[in-house]
Amino acid sequence: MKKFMNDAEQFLSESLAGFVAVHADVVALGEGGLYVSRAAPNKAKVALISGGGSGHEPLHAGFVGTGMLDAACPGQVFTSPTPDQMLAAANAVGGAPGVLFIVKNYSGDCMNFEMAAELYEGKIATVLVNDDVAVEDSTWTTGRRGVAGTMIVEKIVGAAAEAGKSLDELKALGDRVVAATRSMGVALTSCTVPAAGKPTFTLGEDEMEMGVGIHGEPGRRRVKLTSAKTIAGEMVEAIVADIAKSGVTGGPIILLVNGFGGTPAGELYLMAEMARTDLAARGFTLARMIVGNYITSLDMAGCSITITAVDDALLALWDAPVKTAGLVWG
Amino acid sequence: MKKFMNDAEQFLSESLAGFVAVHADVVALGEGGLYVSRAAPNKAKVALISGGGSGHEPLHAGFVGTGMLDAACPGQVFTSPTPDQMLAAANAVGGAPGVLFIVKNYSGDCMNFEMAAELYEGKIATVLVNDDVAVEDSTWTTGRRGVAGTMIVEKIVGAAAEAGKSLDELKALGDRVVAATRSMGVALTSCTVPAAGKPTFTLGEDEMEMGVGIHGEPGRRRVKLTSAKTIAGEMVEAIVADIAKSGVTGGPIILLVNGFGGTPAGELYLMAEMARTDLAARGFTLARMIVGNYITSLDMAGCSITITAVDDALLALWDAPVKTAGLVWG
Amino acid sequence: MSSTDAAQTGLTIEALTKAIDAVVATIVDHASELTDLDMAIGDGDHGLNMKRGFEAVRGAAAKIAAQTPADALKTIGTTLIMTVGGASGPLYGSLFLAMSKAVADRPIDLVVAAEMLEAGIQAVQSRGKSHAGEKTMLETLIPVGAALTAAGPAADPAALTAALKAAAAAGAASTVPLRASKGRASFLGERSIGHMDPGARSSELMVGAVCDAFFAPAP
Amino acid sequence: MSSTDAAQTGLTIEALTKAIDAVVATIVDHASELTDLDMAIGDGDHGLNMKRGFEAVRGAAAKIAAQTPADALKTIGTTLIMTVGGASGPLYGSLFLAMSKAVADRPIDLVVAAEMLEAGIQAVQSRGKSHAGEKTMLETLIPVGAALTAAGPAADPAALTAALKAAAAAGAASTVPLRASKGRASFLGERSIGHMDPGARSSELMVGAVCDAFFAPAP
Ligand SMILES: Nc1ncnc2c1ncn2[C@@H]1O[C@H](COP(=O)(O)OP(=O)(O)O)[C@@H](O)[C@H]1O
Ligand SMILES: Nc1ncnc2c1ncn2[C@@H]1O[C@H](COP(=O)(O)OP(=O)(O)O)[C@@H](O)[C@H]1O
Ligand SMILES: [Mg+2]
Ligand SMILES: [Mg+2]
Ligand SMILES: [Mg+2]
Ligand SMILES: [Mg+2]
Repeated sequence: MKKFMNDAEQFLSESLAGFVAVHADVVALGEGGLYVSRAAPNKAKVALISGGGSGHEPLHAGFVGTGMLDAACPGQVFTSPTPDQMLAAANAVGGAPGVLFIVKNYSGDCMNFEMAAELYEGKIATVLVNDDVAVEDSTWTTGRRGVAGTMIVEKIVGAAAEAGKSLDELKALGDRVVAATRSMGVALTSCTVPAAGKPTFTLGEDEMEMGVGIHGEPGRRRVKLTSAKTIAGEMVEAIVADIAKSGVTGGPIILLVNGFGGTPAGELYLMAEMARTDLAARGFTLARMIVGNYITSLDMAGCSITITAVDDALLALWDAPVKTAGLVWG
Repeated sequence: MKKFMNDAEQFLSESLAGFVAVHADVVALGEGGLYVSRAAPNKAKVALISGGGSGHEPLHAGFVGTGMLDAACPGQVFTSPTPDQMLAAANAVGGAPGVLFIVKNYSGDCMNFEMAAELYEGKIATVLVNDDVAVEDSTWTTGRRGVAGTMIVEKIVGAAAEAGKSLDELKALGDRVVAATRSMGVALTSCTVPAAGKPTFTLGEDEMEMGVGIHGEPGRRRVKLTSAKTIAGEMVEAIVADIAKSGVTGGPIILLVNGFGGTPAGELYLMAEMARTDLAARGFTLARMIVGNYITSLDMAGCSITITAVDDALLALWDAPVKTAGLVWG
Repeated sequence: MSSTDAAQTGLTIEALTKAIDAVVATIVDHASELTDLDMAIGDGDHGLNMKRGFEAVRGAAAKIAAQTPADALKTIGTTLIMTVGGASGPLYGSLFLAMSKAVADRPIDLVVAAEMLEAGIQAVQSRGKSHAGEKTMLETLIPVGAALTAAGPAADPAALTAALKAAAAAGAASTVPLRASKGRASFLGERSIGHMDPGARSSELMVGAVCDAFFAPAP
Repeated sequence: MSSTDAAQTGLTIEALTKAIDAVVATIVDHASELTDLDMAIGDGDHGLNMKRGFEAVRGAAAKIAAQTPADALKTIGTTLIMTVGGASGPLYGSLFLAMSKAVADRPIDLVVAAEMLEAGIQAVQSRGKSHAGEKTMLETLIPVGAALTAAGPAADPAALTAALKAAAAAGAASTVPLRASKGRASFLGERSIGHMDPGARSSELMVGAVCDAFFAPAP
């Protein structure tokens, strides 16, 4: 394992210390390091709180700030945070308008956030993100995984929260964005969890994992590495086929091409070019595009493609100003 | 080689096509794909033009936009651009106030920009960036290499150009920022040039290259991988020892911890924490800190540490608004 | 304690402390096995999660030593919830919290212990929205609960230990051919078949350690 | 052409075209060798740069065929400058541009050719701010220039070819023990010693191909 670290036990706290020091104008570390909140919390609005296992930076702490989250709870690497973290965060940033949890759909995350919600004494609601089309949604599964689409949900709902929307409105908006969002990922290499010290899985020199999860979970199938155009085409096909079931077969979308941490920008833009031209040929309008490392899997080489079907109202929320460590505009 | 690409010949043009499509609000592709310019050029100010081999994204095209560069010329991967590119860019974005080239100190880059400067018919000057302390500056060398400090030079000079400074003032400012900037890099893995198809160098499972260049050039020495604290300490020591020769032994600095492309944010922030505490203990004031993949080396795992000694005037220029694909604030 | 002691005076805090030590030791010993199992069909953190959680429980030993068994179980549950994370944290946490609640001020004999375990299993099921046959820790816990209930108030310690361990081992082994429909492994579909569930294995380890601590003849 | 032809009628565009083809062929053939040399002490692109540049020169073949030799050399120089990039692009580009300029409307015999090459080498030195002994392409070019000058107006083709090739080979080989003080390899300091300079090798290849094209007896 080749990583910049001192020891695995301290990896998270030392990394977090660097993060809050570098972004002290935007974020602050909560008591006991249980959560990261805005440097200047605003209890007059609904508080958006997310969190999950670490190793996906900038998600979630990198999306804390004006126009997006109010707090984020970092779990151990790839392990959901514990209820006391979310409870402390909710008590710190939640006010009368209530608290909205944004949770990626994994058993662990769901249960831990659920316990926190049971313990929290104020108004609370939860939006579950489940955008990964790689996993079929059947009686066999606990539903689809939540992956890169989470950033889009956090951005859009964050803008609406900043605009003073009510908890009910935000919950409904979040559910609507989730319903309009689909993702699929592909890995060229495994990631290595610091505490594990060895790669989570192994791929041959000419293999890739199509449909990989953001923790290195196996995907749909292991296949031979092929051209960027073919890879992007297969991902777009899966996404488009899935969203078609909900009646979306074209129209304006946000396209997110997300790197998993080990893939350089040059390759991500190339994949964006492949996805963009493919989607355009299928009748989608590329209303907005965003490319970069936003929801990573430690040092995994690979990327995901996400689309969210939008209308003018959602686009206005997407375009609204945001000032976080990981996303800045407006 | 595991990369998202179609074929090596098309890598650059397809990636660039994605880049300009995604950032069409900020940049436009020049005629024949020779350069990337601002979407809305402003000939009433001095035009800042940079460029160099590709594979360092977001440098340089990602720094084209308000408050930073006016145009960037992307060469082939790790190969300096050709004079016709810089000439076309200068003719496109240069006006009466003149053109300033910002060039990293490599023989190839120097000669190609020099030929372009000879051919350009308007007012022109050049700032050479040579911030890499890994390479000793002796009679044996062509001076130090230009590496991650280039971003700081482009940002500060870009802000001054936006404020209407003259070509002479900007040239003097650029030289001053270069003189105040030092960097050092370390690689945990090699990079792989798409057209070469194999890693540029090979490191053992427990080795790192201390003092590596941004093209995978060998550094000071190949050593055993050690703790982040020790690695950051050695880099900081080299930087501090070098800048001390110019009389700087403390005071306010900008700290840049730059990822080489294959290292995830969590590790970069951890390195930032190590560098920050080390520098603070040595009497430096961390006036500004910035962490991320800004000057990359394709998929190389590793990072560099850069410091620039600043005063209030330089800080104000650093803080001035910038709107590019790779850097946004204010 | 022996089962006779338990029947007469109830579970003591000393016996519980000894059991905690045994569980911590076995979890620490088997952490990398649990992690490997989780790498195959999950995300490879189960061993680390359990180790972190039970080391925290051991860290609370002084506090626990001064508590009643019921309060001690509550401390264990809360500690696990606050340190394990992932899916197993809330589940094992809920198990111990529910067991604590089920004591209801009674001395803990084998009958009460069986009631407690059934309550704990019930809590896992409601927290996990899960039931037998979904390739989870419940594959181990449910047959162990049934075996303890079936043993009755005056079971022979050696026979009970054997019965509980056998139920646990069979339960964990039964997960291998199952297709997961809960937890992270469910995302794998058919590919989850052929691997042992890490949570079922950690439950087996815990059951074994507790049996040995409670019922093994003092050395 | 034979050296006798050259002395009488000067270099023809046909001969130059044949030489271009030979250079392109040898550069393409040796691209990966050049890249490997550049990987050892540079950034591993010299073979790719040269291949891209000379393929572009071949692409300009139709244009070149309609030009005078002097203009053809200018086209070659400009094409290299616009396509090679890196350090070698401006240097080889300057070499050919200066050679073109040195023709000065004269027929190109061996004496003029020697003058041209010396002018080209001079241009490389001023563009590169470099001189002999710095472990660059000049290690090859300078002795080749000297050998051509020494050969005089009526050299025997076979002997001249042998002399120029020997000078080129010795020049390239001489770079191995040198420590680089120009170009990317200079950053390596001591570690540049023991490797052949890629530019010196590409110059050797070009000299060999040109000799063969000009002086080899027609098949
Ligand atoms: N809904 C559920 N009901 C019961 N047990 C579950 C459920 N979900 C997961 N588990 C158990 O949790 C174990 C995984 O725990 P762990 O690896 O610590 O958490 P995570 O899956 O979040 O990484 C599984 O092996 C399984 O036994
Ligand atoms: N200043 C110089 N003078 C003469 N030759 C040089 C100089 N700098 C570099 N070279 C030559 O250029 C060659 C490298 O070319 P190339 O690899 O194409 O460019 P780069 O070094 O920019 O990647 C070196 O091997 C050397 O022969
Ligand atoms: Mg987990
Ligand atoms: Mg080069
Ligand atoms: Mg797990
Ligand atoms: Mg080179």
